[in-house]
Amino acid sequence: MNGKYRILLPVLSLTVLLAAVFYLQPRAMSYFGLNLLFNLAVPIALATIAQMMIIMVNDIDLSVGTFVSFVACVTATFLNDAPLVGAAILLASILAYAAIGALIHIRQLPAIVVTLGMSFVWGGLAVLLLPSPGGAAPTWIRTVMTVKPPLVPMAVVACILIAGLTHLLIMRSSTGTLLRAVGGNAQAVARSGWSVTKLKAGSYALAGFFGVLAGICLVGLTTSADANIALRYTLLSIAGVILGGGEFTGGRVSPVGAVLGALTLALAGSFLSFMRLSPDWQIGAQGAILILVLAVRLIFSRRSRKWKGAENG
Amino acid sequence: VADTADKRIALSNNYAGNSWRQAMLESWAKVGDKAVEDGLVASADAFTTSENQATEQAAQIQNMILQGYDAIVVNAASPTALNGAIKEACDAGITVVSFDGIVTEPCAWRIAVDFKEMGRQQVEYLAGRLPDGGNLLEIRGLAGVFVDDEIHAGIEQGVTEFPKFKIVGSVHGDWAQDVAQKAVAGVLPSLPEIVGVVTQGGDGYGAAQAIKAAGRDMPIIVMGNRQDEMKWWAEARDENGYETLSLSIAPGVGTLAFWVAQQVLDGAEVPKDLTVPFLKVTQETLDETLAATPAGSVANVEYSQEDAKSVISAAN
Amino acid sequence: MEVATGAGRPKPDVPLVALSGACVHFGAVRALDGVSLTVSPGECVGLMGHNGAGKSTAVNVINGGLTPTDGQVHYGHEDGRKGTGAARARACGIRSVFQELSLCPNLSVLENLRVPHRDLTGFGWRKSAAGRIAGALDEIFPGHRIEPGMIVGDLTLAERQMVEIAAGFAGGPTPPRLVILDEPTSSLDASIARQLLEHVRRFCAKGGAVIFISHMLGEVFEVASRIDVMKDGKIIASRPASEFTQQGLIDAMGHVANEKAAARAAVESSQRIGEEVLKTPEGLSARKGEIVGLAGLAGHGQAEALARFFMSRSGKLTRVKDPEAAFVAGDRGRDGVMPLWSILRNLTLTHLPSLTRRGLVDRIAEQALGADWKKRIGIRTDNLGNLILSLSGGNQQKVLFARALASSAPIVVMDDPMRGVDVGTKQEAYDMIRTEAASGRTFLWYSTETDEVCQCDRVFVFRNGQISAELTGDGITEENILAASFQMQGAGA
Amino acid sequence: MDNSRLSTVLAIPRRPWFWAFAASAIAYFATLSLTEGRGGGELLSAALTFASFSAIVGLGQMFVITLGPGNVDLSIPATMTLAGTLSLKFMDGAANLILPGLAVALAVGIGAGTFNYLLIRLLRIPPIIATLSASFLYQSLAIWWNRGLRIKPPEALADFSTGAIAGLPNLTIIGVLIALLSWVVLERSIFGRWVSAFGQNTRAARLSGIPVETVRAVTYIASAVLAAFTGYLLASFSGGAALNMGTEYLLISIAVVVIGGCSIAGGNSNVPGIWGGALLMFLVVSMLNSYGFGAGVRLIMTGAIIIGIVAAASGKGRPT
Ligand SMILES: Nc1ncnc2c1ncn2[C@@H]1O[C@H](COP(=O)(O)OP(=O)(O)OP(=O)(O)O)[C@@H](O)[C@H]1O
Ligand SMILES: Nc1ncnc2c1ncn2[C@@H]1O[C@H](COP(=O)(O)OP(=O)(O)OP(=O)(O)O)[C@@H](O)[C@H]1O
Ligand SMILES: O[C@@H]1[C@H](O)[C@H](O)CO[C@H]1O
Ligand SMILES: [Mg+2]
Ligand SMILES: [Mg+2]
Repeated sequence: MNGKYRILLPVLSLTVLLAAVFYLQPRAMSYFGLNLLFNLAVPIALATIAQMMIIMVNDIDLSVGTFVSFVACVTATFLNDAPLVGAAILLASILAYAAIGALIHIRQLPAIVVTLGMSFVWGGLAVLLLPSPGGAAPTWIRTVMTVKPPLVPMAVVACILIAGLTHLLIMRSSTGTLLRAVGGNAQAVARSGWSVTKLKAGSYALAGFFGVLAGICLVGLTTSADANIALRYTLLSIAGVILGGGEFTGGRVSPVGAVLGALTLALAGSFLSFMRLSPDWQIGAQGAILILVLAVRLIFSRRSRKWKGAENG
Repeated sequence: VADTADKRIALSNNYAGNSWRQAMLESWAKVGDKAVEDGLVASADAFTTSENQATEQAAQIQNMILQGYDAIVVNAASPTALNGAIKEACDAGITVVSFDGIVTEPCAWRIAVDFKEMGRQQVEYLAGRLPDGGNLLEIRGLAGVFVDDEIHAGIEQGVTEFPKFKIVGSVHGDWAQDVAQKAVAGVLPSLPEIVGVVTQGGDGYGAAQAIKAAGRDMPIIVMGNRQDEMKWWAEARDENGYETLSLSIAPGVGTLAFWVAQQVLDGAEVPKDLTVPFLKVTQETLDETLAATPAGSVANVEYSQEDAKSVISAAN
Repeated sequence: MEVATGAGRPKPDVPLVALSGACVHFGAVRALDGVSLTVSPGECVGLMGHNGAGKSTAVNVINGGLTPTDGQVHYGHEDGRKGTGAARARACGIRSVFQELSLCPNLSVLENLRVPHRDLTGFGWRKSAAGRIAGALDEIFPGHRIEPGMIVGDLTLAERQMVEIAAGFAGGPTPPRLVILDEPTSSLDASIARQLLEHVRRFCAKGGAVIFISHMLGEVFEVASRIDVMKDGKIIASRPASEFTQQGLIDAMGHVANEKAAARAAVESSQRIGEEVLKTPEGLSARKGEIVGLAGLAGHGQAEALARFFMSRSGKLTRVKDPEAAFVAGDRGRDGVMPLWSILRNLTLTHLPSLTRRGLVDRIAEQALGADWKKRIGIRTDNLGNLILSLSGGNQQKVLFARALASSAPIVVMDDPMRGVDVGTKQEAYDMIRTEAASGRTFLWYSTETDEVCQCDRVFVFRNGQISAELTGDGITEENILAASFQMQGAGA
Repeated sequence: MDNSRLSTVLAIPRRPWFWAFAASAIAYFATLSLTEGRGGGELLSAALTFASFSAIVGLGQMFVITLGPGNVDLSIPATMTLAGTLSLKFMDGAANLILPGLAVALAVGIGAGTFNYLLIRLLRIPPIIATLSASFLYQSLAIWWNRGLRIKPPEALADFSTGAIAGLPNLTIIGVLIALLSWVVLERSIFGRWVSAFGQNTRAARLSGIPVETVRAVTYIASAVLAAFTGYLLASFSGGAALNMGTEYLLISIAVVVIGGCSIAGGNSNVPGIWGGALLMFLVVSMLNSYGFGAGVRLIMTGAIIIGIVAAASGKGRPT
């Protein structure tokens, strides 16, 4: 897919889905409605950005979901009761992410395995922290997540901010360019004397950072946590990156697309709710709508398929 | 015609992947459809999320707010993680009734089963059967989930009460026969003689299979309410006089929640916390219960509007 | 373009880089076996040698990418300091353009400059990057159509090569003083290659130095002030270019190559060519036993036409045992090599279905096939069980060649297959193609070398994705091909 | 002669599958040390039995993962459930329908595999998402078909799946046979070459004349068929199909492939390692349960072991 058109797909699918939702449920077309539709998409968008940081360097992170759950547990316990300890734990977990990135590169390990292993580790830590659901959101994050800005609801403002800032960071800054270069041709980066290990550690740390933000935001919305709270984010975040025009290899990612992808996925669920299907088929319909939304990619890739597409690949 | 004829009630369900939940959905549909037919409510729609996830369910509840339901009946993925969404629903003037997986948000009603007591009674029953006590194997549910923690706490309490018992092994069976079977098979070889197995339901048959495969003497396995567990029990009884007890929550409790919601909408004075007894099947009632349970399903009790009224008045 | 000038410039007799007795061993392979070499400002050193002679390895030692197992590398810093290592090499203005392209296809042209140009940071870095790369492109390849904002993946192979060369010469805080070009013209067509050669001459005239590696004798003679010949990891001759003749150079490299005049069909083409065996919608056609060339400027649709044809005639399960067509890739890494496999497995891949009984591979027959082709095409390895990536670029290319020729396909599609193949091997390959054609095989041959195209029986010249001319017999001349490549372009502009 | 035998022995720890088996052995003896060696036979037999399920689905997953980056089959659990549900309902306990029931299960596998492939091929959906989405459909189909009722397998089938020949569980024999077959296919057959080539460089594979689309289709179908077969066996073994019966096999199937030393980047796979990984996944959990660790510690240790093994087995310079 050509870079220029990459962003069209997520924009289009979000628009179509939003139109369908507004048609089915006109009440959604309001300040209140938009916030309800999208506020739970904010942590998903952050988790998707985290996943994107990893996919950007040709790896994949199967531990995003349990990591966000772990962060949520820390937020609802330590960050609330002893903010300094909580912050230190979260900082350490970002460093752990960086260390994993470095380990993966130095030992040439498959990221999918290491992150699969880490998903057990984060999950175990979360269960140790909160064997039973509970804890409480720190008030400041509760305030942030329920703030009511004028004109546009919090959820929309937050998504625009996330998309804009990560776009600057990844697509425009010189450091972001270097990180994407690692995904495009790590050997070339190494030949120019950069430490690919440090760069990979850097993008993993960024992933950890956005994972932490996702967990904190999530607790801000749900008011408490449990060890399994965000398991689904792993697959949602992968789907979001792809839906947003990203590719698994080659450092081709789009932060704006990733945020739009996350919003689209969140909206797909609402769309189904508003359809009122028989319970037997509700689960299947979620699969069907994922398929449908992704199939739209076809329209865009048809154009550049065959030799041309491969030639440019 | 009641005052609730134009009211719409929705069921928010977080999981449909086992026979208990399927029975729950079926009871809901049966009772709900009938209520709509009778003109008692305008609609009783059921919604299920694809995976057992609080975040997904929170979004689902937010959608229900948008759809303008008058009451939401919820079996929650987490007692606390939905509180944000539930609060929003209450603020929008919606009645929220939780059951089975209850929520802690104060604005919602809770129809709770005393899971802790359910755990404690298992040990109590074993103490009655085995005055000398002995070693127990505990099969737990899904780690990190409220129900698992509660039943486990009850069992611990029971063991403190009856100190002749000792829990020598504990595994997670995730409320699934095949998972329980695998976990028990793995831990059994390193365990000493076991006299009893305390469970959470949905795992008794798997435990029995694993113990049989290991060639051990069959301990007293406290059963849940799945038909295969009870059928195995009946067969063992016929063969060698096997005796045990089944403790569980009936999936039909969802219908009780439905009626409670209807009553709240109707303006009835309903306390926020209601308790329902758990379903108990004994040696005596086994055949009767088994006969009433379809093959492969779950022992069940459905509730009527009258039942709901009497539960409410008992609590008042 | 800034080139080191003025006060800081070392005296011409202070070498930019000096290797003395450098050795590099990869296991048992002695890739470099005591190489001593110096490059001084103003020099253009032509580095020649057969495939696997150690040229690329020498490059990697010079730019600090490889530390020699024995011997020394010294850099002459502008202020006279000396030192070793990759960082020092960069600080001394040593730049490399690698044989295997090293751009990031996902980044734009200007973003790619960020990788080698480490100083590009902070606000406005994009602007200065765009300025640097556009300046270098304009200076080296006037008339190019590359924008700094274009995504590299969307460029043609030739354009990518141009970007990489431009990045090598682009100015910056440490201007280039020695630029190493490892087979820079292998995917450029003649006119662009000419622009490069001219630039190299200008660059050296202004006091820069270049190491120019190529298998094209003509090019080397055109630019090199000195020619070093490598053989089996040693420099066996190092003399001013003027003291070599073409034949003398070939002899020095150790090849007994036939004179080009003898190249023309051993078997008279009229005897060998039979009925038409292929015709494509865009107008390509070929007959049995015919060698059909695809010519024109790089990136004008030749590769696409070949691929379309090949894709339409292959990939069916029912025909794997007797394929209609076989493919020889030019872009090895992308289109040819299976990087985790041995040489043998890479070689037999296309023919393998015919070595299969009831789904199981006959491994003895496979070994035999491999041994046969190793001999026929002279793959420089002691063991076909070695990984393909342990071979030099040119030797990998030979394996891909053998992969296609070993199959029974009556049509062989070649996508610039001689890229990076040394002179001697090329001659052997030409012979082989002619022999195979004589026995009835048809070749579709895209090449960026006019010499090669001129050996064909019929030539289709491409321009803007279409066939602009069909040349046959005596009509196949360099002039006609160039005319057809440019003709309409001139009219259109 | 002696020397070469010695070097063969010395090379064993460098085999990618070595660490999985070594770690399994450690877990096994660590468990038995609790009982001074009693119960060793029981534990081994349980491990062999339950590892069979993981090994069979793991082999299918291995074929898919070998296809290269992005290829993974997330529909394995749902396919297991659907095949188990449909075939058990079809047999409805009748002994004479055991083989037709097997055919039903395998047909479900072929159907699911084909559907997965078509999503990937026709709609160009990345496999990871295509198979996940498809799995929701299969799950719904299973719910709709019999609403999660647990129907008992025919007696003879239940006996067979829990039985043993000469002490070796029948399931293990089946699992080992499938592994042998997979080994032959991957190492000796042309299809194995093609899968490996596909995984290393799909484009180059296509250009070498390999029918890549056939290869991909067959691979995804094979994975689904193996999952369906496992669903049939598991449902028979555990007394009926349950809607959630495949859940744990999602992570397990991937874990055994990677623990077993299969290069996740594709193009390289390792059959014995699958069995090593399958045994390990069972024995580790058993060991941690036996030592009485809670769920949290157990999860952390499982993760640490996975990472440890991969770091030990597949570091730089691993033989290919
Ligand atoms: N130019 C190319 N080089 C290498 N691989 C390619 C190229 N074009 C397509 N492929 C890959 O080869 C495979 C088969 O492509 P091919 O064009 O043979 O399919 P096809 O059956 O003709 O396609 P369709 O039916 O969609 O037109 C696909 O996996 C595709 O990604
Ligand atoms: N990483 C490596 N591992 C093992 N052997 C290597 C490696 N790199 C190079 N070699 C070997 O070193 C020798 C020199 O290779 P080199 O790439 O320098 O040749 P070259 O002269 O550049 O050849 P060509 O003209 O084909 O590019 C070859 O025999 C090659 O097989
Ligand atoms: O999911 C169900 C219910 O939540 C119940 O509380 C116990 O059995 C589980 O299987
Ligand atoms: Mg070279
Ligand atoms: Mg050329």
